[in-house]
Amino acid sequence: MRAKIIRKEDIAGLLESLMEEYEVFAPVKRDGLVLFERISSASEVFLDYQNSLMPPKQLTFPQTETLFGYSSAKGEVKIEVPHREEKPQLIFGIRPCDASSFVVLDRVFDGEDYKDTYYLERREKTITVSMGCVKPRSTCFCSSVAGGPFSTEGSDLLLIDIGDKYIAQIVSDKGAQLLEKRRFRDATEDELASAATVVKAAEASVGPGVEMDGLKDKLDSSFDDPIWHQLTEKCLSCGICTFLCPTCHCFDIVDEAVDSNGERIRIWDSCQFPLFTLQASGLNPRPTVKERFRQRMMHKFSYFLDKYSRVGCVGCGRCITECPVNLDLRQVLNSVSRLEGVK
Amino acid sequence: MRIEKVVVETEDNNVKTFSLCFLNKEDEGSFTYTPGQFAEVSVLGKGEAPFGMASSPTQSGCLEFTVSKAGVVTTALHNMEAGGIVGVRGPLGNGYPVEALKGSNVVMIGGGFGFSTLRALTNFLLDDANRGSFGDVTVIYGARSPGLLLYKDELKQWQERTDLHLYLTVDVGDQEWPGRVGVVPKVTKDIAPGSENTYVVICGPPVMIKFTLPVIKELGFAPDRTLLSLEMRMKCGLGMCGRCNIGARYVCLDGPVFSLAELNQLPQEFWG
Amino acid sequence: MPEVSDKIREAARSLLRQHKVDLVVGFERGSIPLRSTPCFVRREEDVDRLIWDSFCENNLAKYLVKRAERVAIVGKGCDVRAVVELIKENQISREQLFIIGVPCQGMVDRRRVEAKLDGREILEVSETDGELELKGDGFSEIVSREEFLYPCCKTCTHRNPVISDVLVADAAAELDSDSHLDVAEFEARSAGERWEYLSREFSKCIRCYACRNACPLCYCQECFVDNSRPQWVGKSTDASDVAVFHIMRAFHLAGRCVDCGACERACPMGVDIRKLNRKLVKDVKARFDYETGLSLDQVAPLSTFRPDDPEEFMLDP
Amino acid sequence: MMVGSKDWKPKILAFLCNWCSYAGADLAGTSRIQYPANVRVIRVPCSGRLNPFFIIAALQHGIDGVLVCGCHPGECHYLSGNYNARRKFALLKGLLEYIGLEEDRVQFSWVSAAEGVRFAKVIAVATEKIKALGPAERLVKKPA
Repeated sequence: MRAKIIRKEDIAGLLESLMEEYEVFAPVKRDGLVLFERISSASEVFLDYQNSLMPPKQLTFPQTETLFGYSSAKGEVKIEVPHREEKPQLIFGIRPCDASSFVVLDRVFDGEDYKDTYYLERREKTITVSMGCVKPRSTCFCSSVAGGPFSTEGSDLLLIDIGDKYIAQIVSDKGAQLLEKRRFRDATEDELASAATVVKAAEASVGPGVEMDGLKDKLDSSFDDPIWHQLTEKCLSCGICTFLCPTCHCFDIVDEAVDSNGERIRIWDSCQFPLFTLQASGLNPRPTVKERFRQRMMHKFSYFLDKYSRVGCVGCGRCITECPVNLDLRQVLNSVSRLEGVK
Repeated sequence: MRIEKVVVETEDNNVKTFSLCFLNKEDEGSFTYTPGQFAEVSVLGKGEAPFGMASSPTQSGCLEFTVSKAGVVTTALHNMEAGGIVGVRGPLGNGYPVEALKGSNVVMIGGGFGFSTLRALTNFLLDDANRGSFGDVTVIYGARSPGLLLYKDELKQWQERTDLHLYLTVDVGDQEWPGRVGVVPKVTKDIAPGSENTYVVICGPPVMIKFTLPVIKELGFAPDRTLLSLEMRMKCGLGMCGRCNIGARYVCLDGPVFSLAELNQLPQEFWG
Repeated sequence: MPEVSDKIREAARSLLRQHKVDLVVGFERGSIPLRSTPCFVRREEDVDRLIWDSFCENNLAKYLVKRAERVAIVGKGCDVRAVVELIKENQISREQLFIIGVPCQGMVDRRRVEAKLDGREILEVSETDGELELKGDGFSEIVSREEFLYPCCKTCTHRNPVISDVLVADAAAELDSDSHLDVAEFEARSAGERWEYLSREFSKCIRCYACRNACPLCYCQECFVDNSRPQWVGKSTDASDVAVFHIMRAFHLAGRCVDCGACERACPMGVDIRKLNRKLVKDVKARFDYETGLSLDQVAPLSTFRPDDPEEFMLDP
Repeated sequence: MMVGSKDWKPKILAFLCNWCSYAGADLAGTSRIQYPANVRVIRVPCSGRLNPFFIIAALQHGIDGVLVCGCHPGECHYLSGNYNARRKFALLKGLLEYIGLEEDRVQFSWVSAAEGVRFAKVIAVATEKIKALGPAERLVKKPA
């Protein structure tokens, strides 16, 4: 492992210097909520957190995004694609689950057939300095979904807190370049050993989460099982689980215009909303919470595997902690896993 | 693209066919498509919506879209006239597998305005350059009433052709209607097209498909030779926005045309 | 509150055994600390899942709308007030409904409890006589239940269900009246300050519609935000559209809101949603002498009028 | 245009009940009574028909002031439309002010078919008040 040492008292200085080069986004506590925001001073950063309320997904996939503007006069139509900022962005303190969510989103937006340039341009100019989780939450289940509290997937640098200093593990070339310019010393064998201890302890503390063995087969074969009604009956069909999810990427495209002048925008949408699949004819293939919640589970834990050979969930647990009716995805999936009589 | 012509197809005024011409000639050259593919047509200020191409690529020049007035975009389109400008994003989707159909007989079963892409396929098969590559061509097409049949002039021409078996039917006839009366599944059963070396291609409202499939099965059509063109609410058309999937397959990307064999492998989630 | 849980189970068991209802809607233990969760019991053997504690925060009236079954609801004061309105609005009939009324001692605001612990995660909670014991990795703390009640529970004037078929606890002490001091205080600020405050609140909104969907009285088949013809409000996070969503959501609840706080509890972003609702609750009471969800006979204030309704707000040059 | 600019004229939208206020406006016109010309009129069947969204939509789209006029109490063509409207308006006006919209952006008044003079006066007073506020800012939807 290639790693450098950053003393905690040097973090502020590092951030200040990074801000000259990048738009730096970091966890900030505002009105009691921890959210990723653009910082203008290192003092704004709040690192004593388990995870942010919202993932920093909006930095590559904003909730509202103008695809193009248009105007029309005398049969002449003008289309204008918005100009985007050139400055690269750095996400500091992102959790490993959220960092790996970018890899999940890449699968969707960097498709074989089509590429989403709006997403990819932002993604390209994003660098992630993630903060491993010494104390995972009881609702975290990253280890179930091929991640872990110190997983490096999607990170350029991974920070491991070993007390008074961080081990900065170099994950990518981007990460290496970032440290190269700033003179940090290499980690010693001893320091690497204490990092390994921290990592091991954290990994052991992640809850059992979701039983993944055979889950996909069970999901595929239980599509019409009445259990889906029982499991989802309390669902309110709101969009919290999808909007706070780092990997949910479904969107809607709408026009905001007065007459023929305006813009076409893309906004987050949620498979939990009835309107999501409602056809103009009035037909809705997913008319109730049962179909919609099942779709969300199937999408992440079956369809995603079929299409992209990986699970579409990173185990951050936000949908568990923030669900207004405590509809716990782990319970839902484990109930399906334990179904008997289904192949 | 510029709207060249608008044809009112049905007596209730609810379905119109729009002929669209490219504003740039080079776009016309690069827009190559197969019957059964679709495109997102956009009306500035209102949004975009997906429609199957009703024209065949063998007819050069304009693209045709047959649009039933149902939502925001379709209503806006219906309010437009020749000379209006609309956006077209496409072609999207897989379209009918015309290469695979070569050498086989083709039975097309359509209902309502879902007939539009079958019309494209029919014109494709009947094209002088193509007709020899396919066996018997049969079209069974039904509408709720005679006034709701689309492409009436073209249907007349087709009736006169000897290289096409055309069966028209309506759910409810009137005094002037000389043809069959009965819903598509029943008429299909009566006609009983042979299934040997034959593909059947179905496009229409979900309820028609639902009741036609058992008939098709009875007639001996193999699931991999039974092709359906499906409809779902779509936005991006690129397999990203996440709403038109049936199982892991996206109607916009992997469809809209699926064989029954493929659909049998997927969750039964498309009838609503 | 184990004895309340027992009584709820007893009532539910007898209702299901005697086939008086097909379904009991109540609460069961949640999957994480500080949470209880809605629970649907259709078989006698599942009755023991039902519980009652300080975390039964959801308004279960939500689950009654247009239900065909005969149903029993475990209802605290605010749930039952919502039920009263739903009956009046023909969303459920009194005849198919059995109300297991729970005099309520107020529900605990899980977010404020969490905030108090400043990042230390609570792994276990136990509840005894007005106190909560919070345990986590290397700590254990006792806090007063009363101190952490939801704001709406602190101003609640109807902790006791206004109608019920059985009550499972002794009557709870009631506040005399809700004086809406918070609203009066806000009204006293300048228009600019009010706008600034609410703009900031609305800016947190992510339009997940949890507030709408958690609300027992938000049951429109198609909500105004989903209408496309006409499209009343844009769907993006544009400041004006978000404000309009909140204004109209609140207005649509004028005279219908029972101030149960379900909207605010559901909101993940901490938007001060009740700021608007409570203004309307106050005005409806002051202008039309109507308090929502108290009586099955009183006509909803916007479905009726008095010729001498005050009109001081009108321009009369 | 800048606030306070002498040339600035407020855009005012008036929803007039078909049976009384619209006829009142008509009378003002045929009687050649002078009143400010900043008002665009939308005729509605009854003040009770007015969906609060009409008012909100107007404000969102940059209208500087909205005026709603209906029949005097007791004179509604549909007997009680205006009474019901009055309750709705009372709450709506209160709510809009509460969120921080200026008090005079949205106004209501009764004008009968015989009150051409009153109609002109209502328009004049409403216009004056809205003018004093300057162009609408709050709640106006700005292009992204």
